[in-house]
Amino acid sequence: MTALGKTLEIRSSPHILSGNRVDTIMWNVVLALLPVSGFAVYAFGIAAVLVLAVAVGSCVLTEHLLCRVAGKPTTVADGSAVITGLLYGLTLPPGLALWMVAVGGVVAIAVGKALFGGLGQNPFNPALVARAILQAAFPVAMTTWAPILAAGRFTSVPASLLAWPFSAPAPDATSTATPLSAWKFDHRLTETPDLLLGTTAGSVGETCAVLILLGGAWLIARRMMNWRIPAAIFATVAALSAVLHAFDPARCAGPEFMLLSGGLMLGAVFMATDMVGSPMTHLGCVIHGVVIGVLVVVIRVYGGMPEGVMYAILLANALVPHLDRLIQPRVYGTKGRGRKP
Amino acid sequence: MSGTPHLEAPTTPVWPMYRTLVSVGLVCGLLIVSAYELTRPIIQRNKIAARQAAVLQVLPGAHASRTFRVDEAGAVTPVPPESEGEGLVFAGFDAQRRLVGLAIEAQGMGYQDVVRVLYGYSFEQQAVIGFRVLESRDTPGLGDRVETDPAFLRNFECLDVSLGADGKALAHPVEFVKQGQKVSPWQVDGITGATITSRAVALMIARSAATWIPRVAARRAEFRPEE
Amino acid sequence: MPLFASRTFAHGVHPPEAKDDTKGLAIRQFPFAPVLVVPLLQHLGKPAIAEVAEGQEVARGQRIARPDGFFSVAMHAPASGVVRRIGLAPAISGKMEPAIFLEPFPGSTQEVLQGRPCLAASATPDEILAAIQEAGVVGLGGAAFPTHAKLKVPAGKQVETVLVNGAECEPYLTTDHRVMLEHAADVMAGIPYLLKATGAGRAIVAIEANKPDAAETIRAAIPPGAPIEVAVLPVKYPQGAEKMLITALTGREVPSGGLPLDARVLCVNVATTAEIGHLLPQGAGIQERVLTVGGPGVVRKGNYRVTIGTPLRFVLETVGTADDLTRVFLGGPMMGQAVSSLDIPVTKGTTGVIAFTARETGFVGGQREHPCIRCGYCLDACPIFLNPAELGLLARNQQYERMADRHHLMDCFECGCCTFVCPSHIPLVQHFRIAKRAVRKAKAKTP
Amino acid sequence: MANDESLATTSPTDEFLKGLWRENPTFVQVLGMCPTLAVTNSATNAIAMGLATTFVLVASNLAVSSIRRFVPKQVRIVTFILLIATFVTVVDYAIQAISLGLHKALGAFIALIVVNCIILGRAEAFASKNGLLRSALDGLGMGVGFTLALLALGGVRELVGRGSLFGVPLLWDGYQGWVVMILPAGGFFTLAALLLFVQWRKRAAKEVTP
Amino acid sequence: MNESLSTIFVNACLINNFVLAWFLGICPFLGVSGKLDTAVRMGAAVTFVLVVTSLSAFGIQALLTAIGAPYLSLISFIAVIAATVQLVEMFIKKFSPALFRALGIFLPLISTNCAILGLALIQTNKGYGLVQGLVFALGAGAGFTLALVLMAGVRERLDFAKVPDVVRGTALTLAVAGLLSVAFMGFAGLGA
Repeated sequence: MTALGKTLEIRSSPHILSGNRVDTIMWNVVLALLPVSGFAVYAFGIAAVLVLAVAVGSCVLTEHLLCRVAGKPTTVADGSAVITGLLYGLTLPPGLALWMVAVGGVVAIAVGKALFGGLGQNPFNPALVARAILQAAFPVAMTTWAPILAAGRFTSVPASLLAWPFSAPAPDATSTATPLSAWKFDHRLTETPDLLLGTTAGSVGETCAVLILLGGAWLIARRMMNWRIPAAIFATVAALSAVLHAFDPARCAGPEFMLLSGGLMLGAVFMATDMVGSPMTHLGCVIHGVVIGVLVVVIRVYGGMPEGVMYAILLANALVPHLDRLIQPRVYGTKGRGRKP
Repeated sequence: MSGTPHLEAPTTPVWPMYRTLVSVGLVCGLLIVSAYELTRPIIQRNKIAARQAAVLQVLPGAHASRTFRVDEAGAVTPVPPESEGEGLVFAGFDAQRRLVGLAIEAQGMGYQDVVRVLYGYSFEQQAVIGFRVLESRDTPGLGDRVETDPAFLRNFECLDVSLGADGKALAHPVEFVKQGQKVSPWQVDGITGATITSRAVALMIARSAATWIPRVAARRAEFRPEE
Repeated sequence: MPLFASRTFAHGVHPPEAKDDTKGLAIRQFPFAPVLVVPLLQHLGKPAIAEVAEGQEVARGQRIARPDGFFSVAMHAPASGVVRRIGLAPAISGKMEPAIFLEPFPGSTQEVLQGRPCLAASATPDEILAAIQEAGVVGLGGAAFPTHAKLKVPAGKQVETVLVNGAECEPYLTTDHRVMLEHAADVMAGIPYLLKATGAGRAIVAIEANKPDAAETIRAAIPPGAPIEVAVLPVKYPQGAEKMLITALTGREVPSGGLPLDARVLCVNVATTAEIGHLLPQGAGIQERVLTVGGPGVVRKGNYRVTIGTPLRFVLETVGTADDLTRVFLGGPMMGQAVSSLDIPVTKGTTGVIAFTARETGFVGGQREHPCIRCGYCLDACPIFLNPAELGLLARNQQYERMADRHHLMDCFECGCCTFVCPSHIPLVQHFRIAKRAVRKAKAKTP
Repeated sequence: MANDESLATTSPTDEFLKGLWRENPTFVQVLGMCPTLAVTNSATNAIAMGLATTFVLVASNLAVSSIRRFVPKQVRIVTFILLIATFVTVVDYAIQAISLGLHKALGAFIALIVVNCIILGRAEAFASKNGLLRSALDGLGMGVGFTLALLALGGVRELVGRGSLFGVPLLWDGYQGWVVMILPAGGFFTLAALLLFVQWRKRAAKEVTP
Repeated sequence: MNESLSTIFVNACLINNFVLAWFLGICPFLGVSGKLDTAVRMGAAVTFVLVVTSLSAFGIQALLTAIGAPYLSLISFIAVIAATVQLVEMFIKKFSPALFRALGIFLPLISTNCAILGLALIQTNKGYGLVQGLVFALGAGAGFTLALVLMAGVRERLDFAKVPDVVRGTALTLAVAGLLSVAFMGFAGLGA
């Protein structure tokens, strides 16, 4: 009976685990993003491949190097850097200079995440932090949109993509308008089927609503996403834009356009639901979604910019600590919601 | 604010406090007034020079300028060059003391804050012939392209603001279109990448021209150079 | 899995049941160990007072320790033999605690010395309570709370229903299942004592849907006209927790800091009920209990009737273990306590002895702990709707007071659901235990 | 230094030097953040603001030091503020006379020198207890330290943001400026980065000489 | 100036937020944004003082224009603001000792707060009238409070985060302020 002579492990109960794992969740999100990424490659060709590769590469490399600097084991394997990189890449214009993409990748991990202590500690969504800073740093490049399904997309890339590091990209003659800017500045409405299928100009991965929803459905089915957030966003945007559209059709487009255009789908399904940056309670998630929805509509309709999803989510991120603080589950055997006084 | 005022508080008599405050106040007042009087003429001169430079810039060919005030009814009165307030227009004259046109200020909400611009109006061509940004806090590198973008500035070399048949309104209101889509002389071509600010500028000129041009167009003769 | 009833509680988790290995195995009698170690404290409350001297010979069933006050129960000799020593022995708490070391006579039989019977039909409630205390009965579901103390309804309170808890939601454990199958008559004999002692009008035997045979057996055993029902509940952990069971069956919640009595119900484990039904009519005391010996580390898994005081080493040696045994715990894997020493004896509260090998523990212990990613899984798992994520964060920063004051730390009953679902493998329950201990200590200091 | 009543045993040069690094008002004491962040979007603005502040610092330190024996405790702060406001008004007019453009670029922040904590802080903590020379040197040191800090910020922001320094293009033709650096957010980020650098240096120094 | 009141409010509150775009009131912003309840109280105190300042600045400016002494504006603003804060302090001390204990430490901070003087100067520069000035002050106060409250939430959360030691402190707070500033850029153009 040698087995019984051994020292036994002492560990607090429970002695079994569900098998939920951080890295499993993360890689599932990556998986859910694959159809969208695939469509991006189909729609924008080599340019999309390069942008996504540089985005993911720079994020992963930064994560690895920062772990090294801090003297900690690398956390690349948990997949969160890959998600950040992929999401960040999907929000970029397809013709963005690659050096800018790389700069943003470094910013995403260094400023968006490592600064606050790494995974789980960051108050803002790192991918959006990077995108917002890039938008502020290179406003022209970030609002220049290469056309979708261009003829030579599998043989050549936009010249702007290959600008020398830290040099201004050559102005792109073939740039087009996104559905949102076409509406805002030219009052031109894009057809709904185009929006659904993603055959419009826009960021690398934001155009195809159907595939984004597919990815979201996969995650919801696997219980790796809180469906209340996108649902609340969609409901709020639809309701608010329906009302505004009824009152002032010249200013606010109808709900179907507001829902399907721009980054709303990608943002609502994949960014607003980022576990780290969203509330933990169900009611909190609903409020989170409503806040984002309201901000999106307000910025799009009344603001200077055609698109506001990114800012809406970042602002909502800043509100999350308060939602988590104010909204607590009602504890069994007590009356009413919230904390004890 | 100081750490331990109460300890010696009862012992200080009131008189030294008044004495100190009054004397310091006097010295301060003296300093301020003398600085003000010393710098006022220089500042005044600088302001007038800056204004003049702007006027001459938006009115190509002008050599001198004179400030007028135009009231709502259209009455024109010459005012000193340092005047401030509503209703100012600046007439520009060439070397032969002939009227080149009027410089008019317009303002409106830009991307970040209020943008103020000055534009030149030529009676002869019935057009806007020059344009310049006076004040803008819009995004550097993006919003400030309305000051530097040659294609955009070309819009204002000859922007049609001719009056309609009744002389009470513009024949065609100034319109904003996206870059490269300008077809009529009264349209302003925007800047891709700086659509918001360029549109704001176009709109503020459109609004200003619609009020001001009909008001001053018929009173060309009243804008006379200084004697 | 057929849904027999939709009545259940909110949240909770679905761990793998792992009951198939033992649920079909009938209860078998376990041999006597060479030395039995009978701790004087096998229950919540005050230790019993030893009534025997070293060297004294005792007969099986003879009382060897008397209760010290109301929150204490009697102990009976688990075997006929000689008291070798009264001294300290390793206990589950990790400390050394007083125990009676009993050496059974070789060839000692399973015969039991009997005392004065107590019959449900004729005894008064107080007599029943006294008999239960005298029989040394405590909660056999694991908590080991003195049953007579639980059944004592304070003046002004009222009990409508007694819930007989046969849910047995912990994975691996099949003792209650077997007791219900093999000793349904004892359960039925026990229930009248409970009803009479508490003045309740009816009893419900609650059984999870994964034990349909037990439900059938119990239902068939109900005497005609008896106010007893069987309720089949969906399979979900922790269905067998008192509060969850009450909510599932009555829709009422036990107030925070209150007792089930406040919801006008009482919960008694089914094995405890069977034990009462078995012991009281004979006037005997507890000498043994049924427990599941199982887990991947055990060769001859099964449900055994084991003498109280049998050291774990003897239990495991008898059933045989795998070579790479790494962890042994008493009770189920969700709430069971890992033991550091195999010299610890089986006590009245031991529901099972489960042994894990390197494979299982590697999966649990070898996982790297990640930072909390605020996924909220734990909030969805916690059956009493706490915020384990927030509590965990506070615990890591030693904000124990805030945990108790603002986040109801003391309501946590350590069911383990939060740790079970945590994708970051944060040992939340462990944090909470430490925090609760700190809070209790601080409270004791400031009266 | 006959009239020096300070308990300090430091030399007058040290009074000047301490403001540059050891007690740098921006990086070490983290004071006067509003102008530090607001006017550093170009090196020219930064240096103009720095010089204006230095002037006010020296002048107010001198004035406070010279009247320190006559001012009753109760009205001390009021007197100091009056004096500072006076010097700021003078600077305001001076800058307007020198360059209207600069005045416009600095905006309300020249007038806001009044509420810069550094100035009142030095007047209260140093000049009201020390002689003329030491007070002047202290003001100068703090002022130069502040100017250097502003210059560091303004320099970095202008160089990265526009590729130029003092309006002179320094980087290659076609350099892509990072507009964010000139925006308010860039001020926060640059100062954060510089503070981080300072903290890291201090820590490294501590590790070398424990 | 023909800005509408709503434009003025939105502008002062969101687009040109006093703290995040104009850097006015950075010291209290960095100093008291660590805890939510102090942040809220500070925001309320500042908003109140801003409103009072706006009113008095309007009065002073009218008076100085009448007597033709514009050069005294800065010095009179300072004097009046200091007096206002004193008054507020006395008022609070008298009527709510609890509030005084909570806010008392902030009040001297407020008097040397650029946000207060800045409001007076900007309001005068822009030539706002009485009502416009009031709306401006309310917008600025609301914006200040909003920035402070958002900051406090993030900082309270970061208190328990595994922030690297080198970063902890002012640098981290500034970085978060930078991110908030970037997020607030989303409001650009709202006033138009």
